Amino acid sequence: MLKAIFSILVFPGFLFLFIFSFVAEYVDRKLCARFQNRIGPPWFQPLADFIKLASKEEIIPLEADVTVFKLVPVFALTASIAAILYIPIGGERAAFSFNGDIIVVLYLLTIPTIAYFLGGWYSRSVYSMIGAVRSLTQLFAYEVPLFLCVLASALLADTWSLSEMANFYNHHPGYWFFNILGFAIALISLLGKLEKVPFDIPEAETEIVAGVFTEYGGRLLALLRTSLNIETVVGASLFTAVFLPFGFNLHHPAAIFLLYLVKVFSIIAVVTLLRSLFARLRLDQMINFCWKYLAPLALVQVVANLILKGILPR
Amino acid sequence: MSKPGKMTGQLIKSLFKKPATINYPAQRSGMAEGFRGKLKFNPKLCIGCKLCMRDCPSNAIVIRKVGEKEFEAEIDIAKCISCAQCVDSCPKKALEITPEFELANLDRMKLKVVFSADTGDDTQEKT
Amino acid sequence: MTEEKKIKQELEEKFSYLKDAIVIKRYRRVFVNVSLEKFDEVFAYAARQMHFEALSTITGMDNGESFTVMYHLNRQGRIVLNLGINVSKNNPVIKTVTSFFAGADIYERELVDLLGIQVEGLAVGNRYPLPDNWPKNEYPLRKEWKAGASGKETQNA
Amino acid sequence: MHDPGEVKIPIGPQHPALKEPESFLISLHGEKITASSVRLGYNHRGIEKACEERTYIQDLYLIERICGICSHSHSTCFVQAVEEIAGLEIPTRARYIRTLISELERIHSHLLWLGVAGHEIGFDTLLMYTWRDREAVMDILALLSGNRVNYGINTIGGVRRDIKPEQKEKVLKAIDILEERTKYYIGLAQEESTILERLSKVGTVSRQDAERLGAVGPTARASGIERDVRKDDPYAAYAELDFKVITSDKCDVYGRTIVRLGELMESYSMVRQLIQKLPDGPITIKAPRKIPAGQAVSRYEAPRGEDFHYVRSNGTEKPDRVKVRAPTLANIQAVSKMLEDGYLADIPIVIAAIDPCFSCTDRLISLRDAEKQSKNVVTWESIRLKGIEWYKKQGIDFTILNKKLAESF
Repeated sequence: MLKAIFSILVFPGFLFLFIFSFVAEYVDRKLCARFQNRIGPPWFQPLADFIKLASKEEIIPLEADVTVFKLVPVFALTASIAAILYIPIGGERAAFSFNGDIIVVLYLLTIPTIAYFLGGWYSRSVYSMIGAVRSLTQLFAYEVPLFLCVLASALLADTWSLSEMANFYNHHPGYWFFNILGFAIALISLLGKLEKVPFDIPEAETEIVAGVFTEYGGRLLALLRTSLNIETVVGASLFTAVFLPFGFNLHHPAAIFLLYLVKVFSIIAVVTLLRSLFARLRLDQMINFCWKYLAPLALVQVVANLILKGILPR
Repeated sequence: MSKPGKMTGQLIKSLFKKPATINYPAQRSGMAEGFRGKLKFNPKLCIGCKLCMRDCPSNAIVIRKVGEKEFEAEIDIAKCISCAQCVDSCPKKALEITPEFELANLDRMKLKVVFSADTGDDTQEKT
Repeated sequence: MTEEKKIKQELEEKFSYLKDAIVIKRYRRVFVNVSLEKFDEVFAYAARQMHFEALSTITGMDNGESFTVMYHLNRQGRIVLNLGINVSKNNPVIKTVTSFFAGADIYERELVDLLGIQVEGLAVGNRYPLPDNWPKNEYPLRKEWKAGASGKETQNA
Repeated sequence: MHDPGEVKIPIGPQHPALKEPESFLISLHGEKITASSVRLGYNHRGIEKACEERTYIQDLYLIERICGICSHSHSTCFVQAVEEIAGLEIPTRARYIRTLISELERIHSHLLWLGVAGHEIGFDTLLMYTWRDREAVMDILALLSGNRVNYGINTIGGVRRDIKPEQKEKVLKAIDILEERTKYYIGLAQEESTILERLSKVGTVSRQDAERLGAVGPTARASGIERDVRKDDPYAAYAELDFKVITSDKCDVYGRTIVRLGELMESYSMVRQLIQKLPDGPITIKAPRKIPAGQAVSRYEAPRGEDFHYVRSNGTEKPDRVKVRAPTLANIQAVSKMLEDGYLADIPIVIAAIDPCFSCTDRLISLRDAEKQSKNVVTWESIRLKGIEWYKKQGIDFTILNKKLAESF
């Protein structure tokens, strides 16, 4: 019982993620700045932003649904924190696991998007509403290739549990390499999930101000931003478990954890590079791209893994 | 023709380059010689013709007579647009432009600067 | 013969009443004064037959007793033909030229707002450039108008 | 929402896509634009009226501040008209310096535009790079004129600052760097797929429509209209320079990008020619304070298109009428056409593609009494105090920090 509470509140739950997300945001912003030949923010900038927002007055639009409006950031935050509990980060085993937790994690990671949609919709502002519709439309485009790629990896391991998957790949070193195509596709889909350029359509600043976040301010916005950062970290953690499952047999637990951090920051670095490389696509172009290229390629990965499963020694 | 991620090379190179930005106000880049910033007044040369007052597009300068052939100048930095027309208009070159440009102040009243008739030193007007 | 002189000759031949009204200020600048009644035919001829295919802008001026409205046309971006008409200040009404130049719309709205010249045939639309709550019968570009009282009202509203 | 199919969305007067207040009301069906209307005038400052109440010398600086980016365009256009009325023939060296500054200004404006265009399509990296490179030309302008914008180089009868030989070297050096960078951007615009996706076939306006709606400058040239005041009605030193008018028949935003990038390359070559040919001699001739009665029309190819000034004088120190038609006013009417059948996502870039400058567009009107006090008006000071009060209630006190900050300056 005590261990469970510790996992939820301290590690790998709330406190760990909270701090980690600030670090992740800093790495992302600093790297982006360096890519753009700027100095970038000092190390405490994400924390300073958080404190500044948290100390600001909350302003709720007159026509907004107050309950939903206030609950949305909490929903988004809790869902992403809950997801990390099933992802193995300090070794083969996650804090909790059961057969089928992959599906749970994927759906827990969908909840923030749905929450953003609700928040935007009930803000009753045109920009928020358009942003809400856009985020939902986009959800249907990137979710399919993302799920297919994660499932392809699970198919090869022949399990529905993330912890067992890690175990499988650990005992079959090199097998993770077969998922490299899936990894690439999943990374691109992740940009859509995290609403980053070129898929930052739901919060496209120059078009619809800030999309679903337009009406948010103060503490609520601080929570929303944190939940987005935590989503980044959790998404990257999921990828380390699904697509980069190696090195779990290192002798020292600290070494394993360090390796995990390296993996997560590498994924964040790639995401940052991608987001500084492109112009934002239009919604129709994004959907076209996802269905025309990403989804079929993800299917190729699934079929390939089904065949590989038959050929490769288990 | 179409290549996604055309800028990749440039971005990676930038990682190892010195940033183009500087950490203001710890570092300052300074301004080119001849930059038009704050005005400087030389009371010894002023003959009180007030041509500068007539030509100033924003009425930022006032020349006052304080004694026999003695003049002081009051410049409202909030109004001054640093065009330096007064410098051109002055027949005796009593006005000069300096490259000092960090003139912001938290108090609007402190933006009124008086150049004394004796020394030409500037003091913020007390009101 | 220069192009400017040709334009002058052509206009004088076509409209005898323009005999003394055409001035070539310098190369590429032709100024013409037309009476309000004859303006339509001269303008139509210049725009259609003489191929002055672009309207740079319309300038409205207050002469004290009357208004001058000047249409600045140009041909292939080269020669500028300035057609000026005088309009009485008591009843300032002109006709729209949007049928010749769709882009004239906004220039005519400017005349309406700033000088109070009525433009017949101008389509309903947003006003330009004054705010919607600008008081009636206040025309800032008229000489007798002084900034002050009327400005405050709109700022507070 | 009663009709789920249609949404009316305001773009402006305050909107991140617009750098200046102007309002577009867009009706949307899903992501598709069904109707649009524009309301201008938010930036109306009364400059035309104010000009009538100031002397020519003062007007020069007022006109220069119509717009920050094309300040030299407006002041040159105005000063040309005044000189024409006064019958002043300015020295050749002054003409060359004016032209040099105007081409440097074009470089600065087009690079700025490229960055803004990048930002509008979400390509912030492009914004950062182009603006970094733009610093080169800004430094040159500061060196030559004494300011980064609002150069104040013009005066009635010539220019105010001369160019020294060592400054020429610096200009040429900066131009070399900029040329190399611009070549890179041309390559980027032609090859980067997301840029192509976002710019091609967006905001099209056919040649006929552009002509009918009176488009000018790069907007017109990108629709295949070969029109450029520098060629058609040469002023300053343009008659003695060798340059091409860049056009494109793409008619879309991509065409406008290519035209501007091409013009940058032409500008570099022009700057080199000007530096090379710069004649010796005086830079100014004496101008009278009172300008004789008369009228003049002056045209100038600003970075955004044809700038048009009409000046009428009445023999006093002050002009009788100054009319300014900025290029954006001519182009804004084509925007509605460009937005037809477009997507919501294209609005920012379509509006940005004419390189709008609304400050230029809305010039005139009323100087308001700044001292006015009214119960309804909340002053900045009272807002500040309210803010401090609110934070104190939350237990946060910035006063000590503020004091320290104030002391450190």
